[in-house]
Order: sequence, then structure tokens, then C-alpha cells
Amino acid sequence: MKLIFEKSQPGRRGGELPKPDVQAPVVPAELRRSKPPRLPELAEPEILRHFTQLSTRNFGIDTGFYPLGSCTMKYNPRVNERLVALPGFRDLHPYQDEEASQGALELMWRLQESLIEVSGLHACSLQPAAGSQGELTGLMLMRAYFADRGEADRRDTIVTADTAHGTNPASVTMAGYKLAKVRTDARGNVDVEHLRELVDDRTAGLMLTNPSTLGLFDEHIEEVAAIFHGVGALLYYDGANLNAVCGISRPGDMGFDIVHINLHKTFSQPHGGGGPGGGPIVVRDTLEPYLPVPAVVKESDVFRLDFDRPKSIGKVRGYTGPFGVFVRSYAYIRSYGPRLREMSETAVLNANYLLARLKDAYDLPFDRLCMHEFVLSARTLKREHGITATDVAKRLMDYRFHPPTVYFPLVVPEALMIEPTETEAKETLDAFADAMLAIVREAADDPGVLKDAPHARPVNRLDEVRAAKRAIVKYGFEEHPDVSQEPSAELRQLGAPTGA
Amino acid sequence: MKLIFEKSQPGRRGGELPKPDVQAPVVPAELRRSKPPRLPELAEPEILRHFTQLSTRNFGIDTGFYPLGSCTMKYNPRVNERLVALPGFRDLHPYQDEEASQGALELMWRLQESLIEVSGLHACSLQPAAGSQGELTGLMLMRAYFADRGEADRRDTIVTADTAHGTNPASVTMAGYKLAKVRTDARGNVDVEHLRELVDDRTAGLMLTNPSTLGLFDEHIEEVAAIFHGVGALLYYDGANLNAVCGISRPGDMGFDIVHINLHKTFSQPHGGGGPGGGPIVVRDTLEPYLPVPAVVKESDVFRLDFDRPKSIGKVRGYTGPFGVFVRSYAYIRSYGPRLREMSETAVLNANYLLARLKDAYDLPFDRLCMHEFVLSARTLKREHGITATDVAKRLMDYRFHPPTVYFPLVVPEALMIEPTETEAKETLDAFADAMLAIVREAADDPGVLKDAPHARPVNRLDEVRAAKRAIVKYGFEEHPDVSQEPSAELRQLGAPTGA
Amino acid sequence: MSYLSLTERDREEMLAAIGVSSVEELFRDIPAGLRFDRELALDPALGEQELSRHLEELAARNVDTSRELSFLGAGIYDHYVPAIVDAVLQRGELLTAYTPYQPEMSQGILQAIFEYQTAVCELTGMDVSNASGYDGTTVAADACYVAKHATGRPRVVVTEATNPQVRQVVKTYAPGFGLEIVEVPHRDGLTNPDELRRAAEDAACVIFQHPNFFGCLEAAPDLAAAATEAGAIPVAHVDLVSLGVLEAPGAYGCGMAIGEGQSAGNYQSFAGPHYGFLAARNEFIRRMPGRIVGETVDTAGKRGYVLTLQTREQHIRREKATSNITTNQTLLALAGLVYLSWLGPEGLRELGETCMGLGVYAKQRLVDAGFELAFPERTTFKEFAVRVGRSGQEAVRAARAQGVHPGYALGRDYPGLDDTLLVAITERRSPADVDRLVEALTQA
Amino acid sequence: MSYLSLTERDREEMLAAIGVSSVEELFRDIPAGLRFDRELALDPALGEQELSRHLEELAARNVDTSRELSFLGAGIYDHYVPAIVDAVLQRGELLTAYTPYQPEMSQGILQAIFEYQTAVCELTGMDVSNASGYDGTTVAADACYVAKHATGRPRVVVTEATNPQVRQVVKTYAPGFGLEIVEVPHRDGLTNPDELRRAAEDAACVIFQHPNFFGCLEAAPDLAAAATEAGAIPVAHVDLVSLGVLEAPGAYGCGMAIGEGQSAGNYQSFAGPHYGFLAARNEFIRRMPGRIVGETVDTAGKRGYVLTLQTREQHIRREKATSNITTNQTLLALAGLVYLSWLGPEGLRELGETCMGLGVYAKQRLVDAGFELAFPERTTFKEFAVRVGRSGQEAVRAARAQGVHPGYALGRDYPGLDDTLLVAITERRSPADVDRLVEALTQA
Ligand SMILES: Cc1ncc(COP(=O)(O)O)c(C=O)c1O
Ligand SMILES: Cc1ncc(COP(=O)(O)O)c(C=O)c1O
Repeated sequence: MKLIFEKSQPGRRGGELPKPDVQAPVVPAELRRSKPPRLPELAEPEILRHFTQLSTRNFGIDTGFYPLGSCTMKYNPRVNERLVALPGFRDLHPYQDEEASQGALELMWRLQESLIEVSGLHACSLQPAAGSQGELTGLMLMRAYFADRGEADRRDTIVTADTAHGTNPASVTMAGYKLAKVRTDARGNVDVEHLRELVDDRTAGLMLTNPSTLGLFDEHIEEVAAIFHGVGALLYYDGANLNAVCGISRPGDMGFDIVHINLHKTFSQPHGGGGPGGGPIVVRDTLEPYLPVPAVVKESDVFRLDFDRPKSIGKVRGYTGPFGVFVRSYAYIRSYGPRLREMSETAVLNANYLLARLKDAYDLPFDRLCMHEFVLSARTLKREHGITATDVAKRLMDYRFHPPTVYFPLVVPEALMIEPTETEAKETLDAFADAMLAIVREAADDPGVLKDAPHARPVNRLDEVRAAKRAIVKYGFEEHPDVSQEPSAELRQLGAPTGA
Repeated sequence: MKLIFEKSQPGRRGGELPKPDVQAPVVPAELRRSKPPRLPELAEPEILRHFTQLSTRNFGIDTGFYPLGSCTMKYNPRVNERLVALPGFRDLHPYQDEEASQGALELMWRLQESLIEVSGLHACSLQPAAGSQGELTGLMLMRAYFADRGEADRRDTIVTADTAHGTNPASVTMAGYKLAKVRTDARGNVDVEHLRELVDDRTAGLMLTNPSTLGLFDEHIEEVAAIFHGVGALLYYDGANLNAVCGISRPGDMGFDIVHINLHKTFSQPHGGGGPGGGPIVVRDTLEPYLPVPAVVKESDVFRLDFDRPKSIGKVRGYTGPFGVFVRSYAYIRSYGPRLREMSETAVLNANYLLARLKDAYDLPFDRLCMHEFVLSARTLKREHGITATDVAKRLMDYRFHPPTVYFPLVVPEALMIEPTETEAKETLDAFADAMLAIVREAADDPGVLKDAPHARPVNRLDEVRAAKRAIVKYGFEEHPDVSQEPSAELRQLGAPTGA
Repeated sequence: MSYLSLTERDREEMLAAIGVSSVEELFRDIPAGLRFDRELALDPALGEQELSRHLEELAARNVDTSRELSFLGAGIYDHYVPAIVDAVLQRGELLTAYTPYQPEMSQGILQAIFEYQTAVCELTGMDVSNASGYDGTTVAADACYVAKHATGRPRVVVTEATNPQVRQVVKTYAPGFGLEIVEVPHRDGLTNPDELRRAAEDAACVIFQHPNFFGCLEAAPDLAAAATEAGAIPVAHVDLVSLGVLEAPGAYGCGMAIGEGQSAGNYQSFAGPHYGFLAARNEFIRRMPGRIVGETVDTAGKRGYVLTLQTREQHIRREKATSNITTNQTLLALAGLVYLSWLGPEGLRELGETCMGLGVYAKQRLVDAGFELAFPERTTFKEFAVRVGRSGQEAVRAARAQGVHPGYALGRDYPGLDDTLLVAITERRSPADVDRLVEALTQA
Repeated sequence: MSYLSLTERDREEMLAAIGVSSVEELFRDIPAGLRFDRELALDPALGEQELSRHLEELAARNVDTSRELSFLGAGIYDHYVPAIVDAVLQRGELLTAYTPYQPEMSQGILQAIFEYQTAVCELTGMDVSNASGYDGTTVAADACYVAKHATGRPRVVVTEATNPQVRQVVKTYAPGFGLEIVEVPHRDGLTNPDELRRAAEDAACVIFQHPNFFGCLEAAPDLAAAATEAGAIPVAHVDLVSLGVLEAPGAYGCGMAIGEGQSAGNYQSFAGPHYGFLAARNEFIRRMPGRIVGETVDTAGKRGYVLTLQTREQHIRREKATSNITTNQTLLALAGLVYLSWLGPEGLRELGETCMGLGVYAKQRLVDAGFELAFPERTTFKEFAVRVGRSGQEAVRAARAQGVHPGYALGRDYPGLDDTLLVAITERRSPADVDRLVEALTQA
């Protein structure tokens, strides 16, 4: 399909703007735009068609099952979209006076209180824009905490698991820490022996996801916590998998000191094709003084922004964070209330049911009950039929399912990481399981059909190597390189004699 | 795809309702529901997926070109959808006091004034819910008008053209009138000679579309008007084709006494898969006393509902008409303002351009410039290759266009009635013309591909005869007749060894 | 003109291809005297931002039910419309499509209508439903047209306790149909079956609303029986929202069930657009007005849906059609289907019980406060009539001054009830809201 | 729980298939002491209708720009967002998708991002843009990270006339990057190129906002030149809305262009979610943070789009990644693309001229009314600083009492400007609105 720039015609336009009768301004010659930007020129009807057509070439939760492991692709209630669009939220300026923003501040405060209760800790900052920023913020808190204790220089190392998401090590580096990696043991837990070797008085802390990215709850988590607290280090909880344990087990009770929560995962902010998200952090009282400013506080019945936090690390994002995300997540939490536990129970039940249906057909690296997700391996398919996790993923598209996360976590070869979430129906899980089993049969009977998959998407398998090599990252207008134009295959398939 | 009833499971539900703590009511046993209705039982996520999937099996203007003749499928601005949803409009009760509905009444009054100006007449009622109800209302006005003159019994006949839309004769019968049909002459005008034979003092009036359903402006319309007015009869203007003449020629000036306007055509109310619409009528002052009640009137700066119209025919629809439709159409008119003429000019230009590109490849029954639409015939294709208008229509689907209106008007064999509207781009018209021309070539080279079309829709050609014979008009639950289930063709096409 | 795509260059190329030198020339077939020679006298064009501001100002001059505690009903109700309904209706493929004449392009809408027809038949206990009528008044006229052709009889009986809007529309249509309309009075808020039977001699059909306009539950089965005995077709005018708790008209012998669909999934919207529903027994299927969708298969044997029984319709049968309707209210009927799916059978029952329960509470509170019910003996559904000891109009004015709209003043349609208000209570009202109503009426 | 599908029967069947007898048993791996043994202390669950009422009440306690005439800006602006933006963003296939790891499932989003990257590069005059950063502050930190690795230098210079929010965030990130932040003061609202050059010796990059935080047009080319001479990478923090009238940073030698995208297509939304954009010259392409979409072909030679240059990213490069970002702001960037397409080049220029023109008008009216501009000599874009002869806070309070929010009190960030307001004027404000502002400030 054409790019919107390829549909552009000089002289067309979409919107008409108001033309107040005031003098035309004078822009100093040396600052004036010399050459108009080549933005698309289309009338509104064609703009809407363009993006409508783009949407039909995309797959969302509304389209179907989307078991993308570690991403918690759950239903996004439409009422939340309606509420976030209320003028009182949508058209509110962040510098509006506090007394004229009480509703927004109260909503943020209520959300903070809910996140504090769910994580079992004491203070919350909603400021971080996503999980990874929550991680970075958490590490900054650690530095500030140790600086206060004169240990900042000594404590230069953060321990992460070999199952960790890439953001963990990346955040460690960005925060200026050294990295130490702990192995995973035979049951999928952190290898405690190895951990003991790694942890000493130079250790600032641990970053861990629990349940892990393997979908397994660490059976020695109390021991792990003791090891770090024993040397005065801190524990950071990567909350990406919180959907497994709401109301069931709390990070604070496990011994974690800092938690980030991915609002776009556990609390249903629509993922928007890549974002937005929200990564609030919740901490133990000992860390509260270092939280970003401003803090949203309640005094008697008035809500305020508190900037007076001398020990604060400062600001990690503009203003007070992605408010629209807060509205949706608060609404989601309120739709469950105290029975939020049912959300996590159902997520875990769905995952274990799928696991039960699939464990015999695929390799299961750790034979345990899973939490909200589980990781299979296509190791055997690859050895016996040359079918990789990628082939399975692409073939699932023909069955109208979004593929799981593949090749992560790295400790599992040919990994297929499957997370169904709580909002799926049993029929959907069964249909997906049937497809996964059919694919195993196809791998034996007709591997070609898997290698050539997908067959029913707008494009066949795409050449990612070529993309990286040529690095065409914007439209070139006149000089646009000719990556060979769409062959008019469609119509030929439809039996047209010539590509009409 | 499954019906929503086939996705239902006892015990599931979508919405939660408030449970005010009041006593449970007692329904008298003999009136109480004996057996619960088998409404669908699904959780909200599956409901949204169901209707999202349904939408992907449907084609709208947002999807692409939709030249459905006589239906004026133009762009529906999204701002109108936003405005109609303003609480002040959306949540307003029709019995709210007048002083608390001034904004709504003013909008209706302003719309009335605009329609009066566009049609060149004197008084307007927005009450009719669609064009055909406008027709019926207009005929009721005629009866009331003649009754007042003691001619009601004598004037028992309405003349319509053989090109008339089916609603015209149907309305004539429903209004209790006899029908007389006038022929179309060689240039596509009303046959004036024949008309003279038909019209006498028993004639109540004429119903005519101008431009006609052939897309032709009647060259003798003044003479036609004179004939009817000569015998004291009235002229009714079927406004379905008004998109051709806004600001260019006015029905009132042509001599028509009553006009209906299809707001969903000329003034862009989204067609909603079949409706809603709006069919306001505008009349000459002599007919104003008979208009439906209430009338929306302005007194100094106050807007009122006037029920005090002793000669009124009464009410034809509940309350004051489909208000939401008025909001959208008023907004559409305001987006053009006095330059509304450009809308019609462009519609006519687009139509004539398409006509110029297609007239040599298809039969053109009347070789004239057209107005906003034109009618071609596949007569030659049928004679030479056995390709019918239906085959052309179905094949157009493969080229991703909605087919034109076919087999109407009845006076043209194998009719293809094409109306592009003003909101289409030249590129779109060219692509459509290319497809129409390619189809002519295909008819000669490979007629089979046309006969088997469509090839790229969710279903192949459907058996309409069987549908009418079996008349399965609702889901039968347990006893649902087995119209053979979907063959799992899809996956086989995708090379799956067994319908997985 | 932000909706137009043609550039100057486009225009020139197109005029050249057509072989004319100006757009003006395209209109040469229009007699010179009929060419409009000035600019239309319309208000100035507005860009989107200014257009929005203008309509926001108009909207702000209306007092809607989000700004005033309202107990208005009388045919249009403030039930909650869930967000999923808006989300579905805003899908462009549905919103911007038209009548599915080309079924292969329109399976989405066609299947949705088939599902809607099923839901309406299930609720009403009928065999066939059309794809919608204009509203709750015109479907009554449609029913008369069906009944007239089915029975050949010259009269139609409508109960006085039927929504006046419905009665007025039926009266407007009747002359064209060659029908005479007879009304049967109510007795203390209910229709008497014997009076009805006598009136129905040689009537084509009997239309009665249940729950009736006063909110009272009629002895519906008795009314249906009375009509049948008189040889007239019983037609129940019902509220879909009531059919989770009240018996389906088909179960007590009605030949047709009709009504206003607004209460099930449409906003009040100052009375439209909404949908009217019309369902009937199989014997009337070939006399049904409007679109009907039927199930069939394609050339590969795959299930699909099409408009069917079209020989009833104007585009085929012309002057012999069962109706002149073509554009209907599909989108609003779709809203109804989404809404009913969201409620499900349990939700629909709960909804009915909640409204009824709140009504009982409200009546009690009003009686305690010294008000008199117009029809104290009657069981009511979500509306009831209460006497306010002065003109209803005045009571409304006084209560509105305190921010409460207490309901519809019945005097307008029922001379005997000048001092009576029709109070509607939906699930959007809380007991606390009811208390505010009582307060407003007392203080006023 | 209206979002859950499992019925009791489903649960039983599933537990049986798993081979456990209860849901509780699924959690057996959780050490007993860590099993949460009470119900969460959360506010009661609300059904959709009650949830809506609750949030409507909260929303009603905020005074938004539809309820108060507002001249607030200072980084977040009340520009008009056309309805088509909402319509596109509410398409479920886009709204409810995630990062396009599987390109064949995500051509819609991928192509849209590619188009967004093109628009941003076109506006800024750069070679490459990422798919978005969190907001206008974090992209500044990202730019520092890029510059540090590109130059190995230990410092970053930021002008004092850059949005304080941006400066604070950069300062928070700096220690982790091992960077020191130096600020260059403004002189009467502008940055002095020579001071900048001196400060930039051994700086990795220089970040300057243009138009700056006071709305003044900087001598941007000179600032860029100064940075370049000092061997530092010039980074312009710009407003997309200004780039129809102001030169593209790429055209005057900047190495990177960054900014807050909110003004182009996002609502104010109490500051988020919005999108930050980061574009750079080709030399930095392999150091870019975040997602980048590239063009390629499929096995049939058909054009398609994929996430590319992923070896920069955390999921491949882990601790050596150019950034830790993964979830970004794609949906808001898409809004930006739709908005910019709706405006087109002409519209964008008109928009800039309109804002500027209204600003000139407002400044004149205020001076006529006796107010003094803080930087009378400067050319401003859509904002300007005016002295109100008393504490800015007080002036705000007084004006708000008359229904006008006159702007941002600069004293909070600039001690010398306690008596100064930063007044923002967008195309949503009319000359009449400006007159009301003057009135409110005068009377106050
Ligand atoms: C386990 C894990 N940790 C961290 C992250 C980073 O969170 P975000 O994408 O919100 O930055 C993710 C998700 O991407 C994740 O799955
Ligand atoms: C020529 C003509 N007349 C009348 C009508 C009836 O109008 P409506 O569909 O609004 O009832 C139509 C459209 O269907 C039409 O095309």
C-alpha cells in the first residue's frame, strides 16, 4: 500500500484554521523557514481512508488472541477511553492551580494508595513514563540512599538474573552501575549458591522479576532477600509480571524495597502499537525521601503537589507523569475493587490450562506449575524437522493468532513465551491450543507450509537483514530508493489475466 | 463466522448494573416472564471482538470508493460525530421545557432556514424520518390542501415517471392515491406529449426527481410545471438528487410546490448500514398551514414549538424528528456556507469526468452531459459475452470498489448507475475507471473470472433464491437448520494438510 | 471546503477530458431561466475549530440530563448507554456503509441485522422481525397497514392508555390506508377488556401499550384474548427493557409486537434518531414492511446473509409494496443489539427489577410525603402518575427552579389529569435522587 | 468482573485438565509465609455506570480550558485537536496492539511510524528520527547519552532559557551518565553565543530551546555555530508547530533536534501521555535510542516495514544498549502524524503565523494598557513574558477570580521574574479573548 506521502498532491489540504484579523507577523529573515516542509497534502476524506486502511493491516487485542509473553495483552475496556476523554481530564493544563485540579490530584492520590496496597510497600511516585524508566528511577533511588549513608562509591554493582529482561542490564548501565549476572538453577529459580558468590559489601542491590520471565515464582525468594539485606543492599522488583500476584503475594512482603508497576500491562492501559505506558514506583518508607518531585499528597481533604523534598533525586519526566494512563488504570482497578485477586487468579488459571494442553507437544524446560505465563521450547521441532520458534510464530498467524514472544528469555533455546491474561475465554484458549498442536503435526507432515508462513497476511515474511543493511528509515521523495514495488499479485491470484 | 448466539455460554455476562438497596418488586404471576429470553451471554471482551470482526466484513466509505447511484455516498466528517455526542445534544429529553432546549430548537430553526434557501420555497418541517416518509407526508399535504378546496374526492391521481424510484409509487398507494405513469422520451426527459394525455382535473399532482434517476436534468421542466399548475395540480420534488443542484438551480424556481430532502444523502448523515436518515420537507407558502405539528418557530429571539396549526395533517413521526441527524447536516452545511454551490459543482464535475472515461466502453442510453450521476448499460457485454450488470458489479469487488447501483432505473436494461459524489479524489475516479475498463477486457478474454467473482470477499456469491425460499430469518438455537457449515477452506488454501 | 480533493490542475484535466471549457458549461441542460444567479444566502462557512465552538455554544443552551436531575420519560428514557455501544457504532465500516444491496460487501451488517432480528423475536416471542422501522410511532402505522391487508377490515382500535405520540401518528396515516381509528378509554389507568372487545368488532387490529403510557401493567393477556375473540389482530406496543421481567407478547397470543427501541441502547438525543421494532407471527411474514435479512449459502456452501423476501418491497413491487420504507434505522438497531448483548438475559431481568423496585420506593416516599397517586391500585413498571395538587406545568416550573425535572405533565394529553405528573425512574436514578425529587415537589 | 469470561463449568474443566483441585493449589510454589491472607483494602468495585459517575465527579472538580479562558503554556499548549485524530486513535487494531515485534501482524503501525519518522525528519531537517521518546524532557536526557558516547566529553551545556522541566530531568539523569551539567544564563531573554561557546569547551553537546522558554526567538544559527566551534554537538529543542515558519535545525547545523510533541496533535491531558521526538544526523544513527522503523521487502519482493537497527537496543545489546527504552509513545506520535497530515505544509505555516500574529496583538494591547514586557526587544513566537507589577502568583489568583487564567508565573523558576507572567496564545484564542485577558489583568 502507498505511503501517505505518495498520495500527496500540491494544493490539497485537510483542515481549515481560524483567520483572526490581526497583522501578519514578521519573522526575521535569518530565522525564517527557507523551504516548506514536505508534509502530506490530502483532503480529509483521503486522510481518514489512509489510516483506516493502515489499521486493517494491523492486529490488536480487539482483533483476536494476543498471547505475547511478558506484555500482558489484556482487554482494554472502552469505558476507560470514554472517561479519559472527559474535558475535565483531557483539557486540563498541568500548571492549573492546585485548587482547580483537585479532581486530577485526588485520582492520582487514590491510584497511589491502590498501588501501595497491592505492592505491600509505603510510598509511591507515579512519575516514571514506563517500566524501564521506573527501573532507572529505582536505581537512582538506590544511589541517593547509599550516598546518604556514605556508601555510594563503594556500592557499585547491581545483580540481575540471566533471565532478566534486557531493560534491566540496560538500566543498570544508564544508572552508572556495574552489572553482575546470577544463574538460574535447575528448577528455574535464582541459583542461590551462585548468588552467595556474587553478593558482598560492594553490592548495591538486586533487580529481579518474580514470577520470573520463565513464569515461575522463585521458591527461595525469602532466602534471596535475606542475602541482600544481610549485606545492607536493596532489592528492586521488576513489576512487569505483577498480573500474576495481585492480592496473592506482595513484593513488599517478599522483601523487595522498590517496585515498578507497568500500568499498561497489569492495569490495562491500551498499548497503542508500542506505547504509551506508565511505570510508577512504590518504595519502602526508608526510600521515600528520595522519590521524584513533586509528590502528590493529601492534607486533611485537600490534595497538593509537594516540591519540598530536599533529598529527592529530582525529576525523571516532565510535570507529574502520564495522567491519561492513570485515569485508565485507576478505572480498571475500581472495576475489580477488593476482588482484584480474581484478576490474577484467572490469569494464572488460564496460563496453567494452556500449559497443560501444550506441555506434551512442546519441550517444557522446567516442569512446574506456572504463574500467569509459561515458556515452551521448540528445541525438538528444530532438531527433528528444522522448524524454529520463528516458523511456529509465523504459522500461528495463518490460524489468526498473534504469536507469543519468541527467543526470550535467553536461557531457553527456541523459546515460546505464552501469556494468555485473564480476559480470554476458554474457547479461545482451546482454539489456540488446537492450532499449536496442529502446527506440531504440520512440522512432521508438511514443514514447507511452516517455512513459507505466513500465507494470509498483507505481506509474506519480511527481510529484516536487508532492512538493517540498507537502513531506509524515511521516505526519500523523488529520490526514494526503489525497493521493488508491490507486484500486482493480488489480482493475478484473483484470476485477472493482466495486472489490471 | 459464528453468530453471537453461537458464542454464548450460560453464566457469562457483559455489564454490571447498579444495585440500589430497595425491596425487590413483585410482578403479578400472570404477567411475569415465564421463560428467560435467550439473549447472548458473553463477557465484554468477546462482545467487542465479535462486532469488530463483523465490521471487518463490511465495506463503508471509510474503506473505499462507494459509487452507489442515487445514494450519494459522500464523506462523513468525524467532527460531526464528535459534535452530535455533546451531552447538551445527546442527553437532551424531547419533553425538556422549551426555555431549556433553546440551543436544540435554534439549531433546528437554522437548519430549516438553510433548507428553505437551498430549495427556493417558504416553509419547512424537519419531522419526516427519511425521504420516503417525506414523500408520504407530501402526498398527505396534497390531500389536505385539496380537501380545503373541496376537491379531495375528485383529485385522486398522482403522476410518476417510469424512471421513478420505487418509493414514489409505493408512497402514492399508501397515501390512498391512484397512480399514473408517464414515459421517458428519447433524450431522457419526461415525455411531454404523453404527459398531456395523462393530466386532467382528476390529477392531484406529479412526483418527480430532477435531475432524474438517469442523472439528467429535465429540459422541459418549466413546461411540465405549467401543465400541472394549469389544471390546479401540485408538483412534488423527490430531493434524492439534490446533491446535483445546490446553489445551481432551485426546485422552487423550477415550479415544484413540495420538496423532500434526504439529509443522509446531500448533507452527509452517515448511512449506518441502512439508516438512519432524515427527510425534511419544504413547501410553498400555500401549503404551510398543513405541515406536521409541532412547527419550530422563532419569535423575536426565542425559539418555540408551535402546536397551534388547526389545518395541520398531524404528526408523521414521534416528537420533533431525528435530531441527531439535524446536528450532522447542519454542521455539514455550515462547513460550506454560501459556497455550498462548490459541493454540487464538484459532484457534477466528478460524475462527468467518470462518464467521459467510460462512455465508449459501455453503452450510454442517453448521450448527454450528466449531472451528479449517470447510468450506463452492460447491454452489449451481455449480448456479446453473456456478462451481466451483476457480473460487472461482483467483479468490481475484486478491484476493491463498492459496485454501483444495478438494474435501476428500470427503463435501462443491465443498468449500472454510478454516483461518485464531490468528496472523491481524481486518482480514485481514475482507478475506478481503469477497473471498469479492465473488466470490459476481461469480459472478452476471460469471462469466467467475472462469473465467479467476487474472489476476495469473506463469502462468494450468495444464493438469494434459496434465502427467499427457506426464509430463515432468525437463529433457531438447538433447532437451527444446518445450512452447511463453513468448510474450513481458508486453512486449506493456506496449505494446511487437514482443516485444522 | 476541507472535504474536497480536486486541485486546480485536476479540474483542468477533467474539464479537458470531458470536452468542456468550464464547470458552468456542465449545466447547459438547465434552462437559462432556472439557473440560480446569486450566492446562496447561508451563514458563513466555518472551519472545524469554529464549527465546534458554535455547536458547543448551542449545546450549552440546552439543559440535558447530565445537568439536571430528571424524571422525564413518557416514551423516551434516560437509561445508561455503555461505552461499547459507541465504540461499535463508530467503526467506520459500519457507520459509513449503506443498505446491504451487495451482500458480499456487507456480511458484517447483514449478520448483525440477523442477530438483531433474533434478539427481537426472542424478546417478543415472535417468528419474524424486520430490520427496524423509523421509531415507536411509525411501526404502529406499519402494523395497521399489515393488519388491514391481512383482514380487509375498515377499523383500528387503539387504547387511550397508549402513548399519545403513537396515537397521533396512527391517526395521520389512517385516511391514506382507508382506516378509521377508534380509541378505547382507560378506567383508572387500565383498559377494560370488555370495552375493548366491543370496540374491536370488525377492527383489523387492536393496538395496546403494555406497560401502558401511565406505566401501569395492563391485563395484557386478557386484552389480547378480547381482540382475538373479536377477530382483530392483537398488537402489543412494548418496551424491550420490560421483557426481562414481563411475559413475551407472543406467549399470550399477540399477532404482532411493536415498540420504540430507544430505551434499549440509544441516547435520548432530543428524540432521535432511534429505532422502532416490528415483529410478527409467521403468518404475516410476507406482509412485513421493510428490510428482512435471511440466511443462505454461497457458491462454496459457506453460510452467509442476504436481504430477503424482497418481493414485498418498493424497489420490486412498487405501488403494490407492503411499505414505502427503504432507509431505515439499522445503525440504531445495531446499538440495540450491542446493548442487549452487553446486558444478557440476567442483566435485562435485573434492569427491569431495579427500575420497578425504585418505582415502588418512589411511590411510597411520595405517598408518605402526602402526595396522591393517580392510580394507587395499579402495579407499575418504570413510570407512574402522581397528583401534585396544582397544575402539572406549574409543578414542573417550581421543581426545575430547584434543579429537578419532576416528570411529564399529563394535562397536555389527558384533560382529567391536569394536576398529574408522569414520573419515570431508570437505573440511573438512586434512592437519594428520589429523595431529592420528593423534596423538590414538597418545597415547590 | 465484567471483563472475565470463565464460567464455573469452565473453571472446573480447566482445573481438572491441569490436575489440581483448586485455584489455591496453583500457587503452591509460593512460600506459605508470602501468601497474602486477607482481601486487598481497595475501594469497592464499581459497575460501568457507577464508575462513570465517580470519574465524572472527579473530572468536574478540575477547571479545564473549556471552562476557563486560559493563557497557560510553558511547554504544554491548548492547540485544537481535530476529530480525525480521535477517530484514528480509537481504531482498535491500532489502539490495542503493542510493539510490532512481528512485522507481518503489524504493517499498519509500522508504516505509520515510518511516515511519522519521515514527517519529523522533514520538519527538523534531520536524517533519522526514532519512533518516539517519553516526552520533551526525557529526549533531552537521551540526547546527552548519545552525545556522551559520540564525543566522550564529560559535560553538557543547557541554556537557562530552556524549559526548567527539561533542565531538571537532564540534571537527574546526568550523574548516571557521568556527565556534569552547565547552564548558560539568558541576557534579557536571549542566550549569548559567545558565553555559550566558552561554556561549551569540552562539552559533549549544547542543548538550547528555540523559540526559548520565554517564547523568544533565539539567534539559533549563531548558537549552533558557537557549539560547533567548541566541538560540541548542537541540539535544538524545538516546537513542531513552529517549524512551518521557522528554519529547520538541520539547515543551520544542528546535530540533533528534539522536543515535546504535545503541541502537535495531543491534548493537554494534565501533561500526558504525550510524545517526545528525537531526530539526528546520519552519523548518529547507530547511537539512536529507541525504536526505528525501516523499509524492506518480503519474500515476494513486496514492500514492507520492520523494526530495524535493533542491535542498538536493550533486548539485543542488553547492558551495552544505546538506551533502556522499550515501551514508548507510539500512539501519541501517530496522533502527531495524523495532525500534521491534516494541517499539511500550508496549514502548519498558517498556524504558526496565526499564533505569532495574535501574540503581537496581545503584546501591543498589554503595553497600551500600561503593562511592561519583560523582554520588549525580542521577537516572540506564541508566548511572551509580561510584568504585572506584583507577584505573578497574586496576579494569577486575581485574574482567575474573573474567569481568566492569565498564564504561568515565572517566579517559580526565575527569581528575577517574580512579577512576570508567561502568556501563551494559540489559534484557539481570539482577539476578543485577548481583550478579556487585558481587562482581567487590569482590573485585578
Ligand atoms: C520483564 C520486563 N521488564 C521490564 C520491561 C520494561 O517495561 P516497559 O516496556 O514498560 O518499559 C518489560 C516490558 O517491556 C518486561 O517484560
Ligand atoms: C430517487 C430516490 N427517491 C426516494 C428515495 C427514498 O429515500 P429514503 O431512502 O431516504 O427513504 C431514494 C433513496 O432510497 C431515492 O434514491
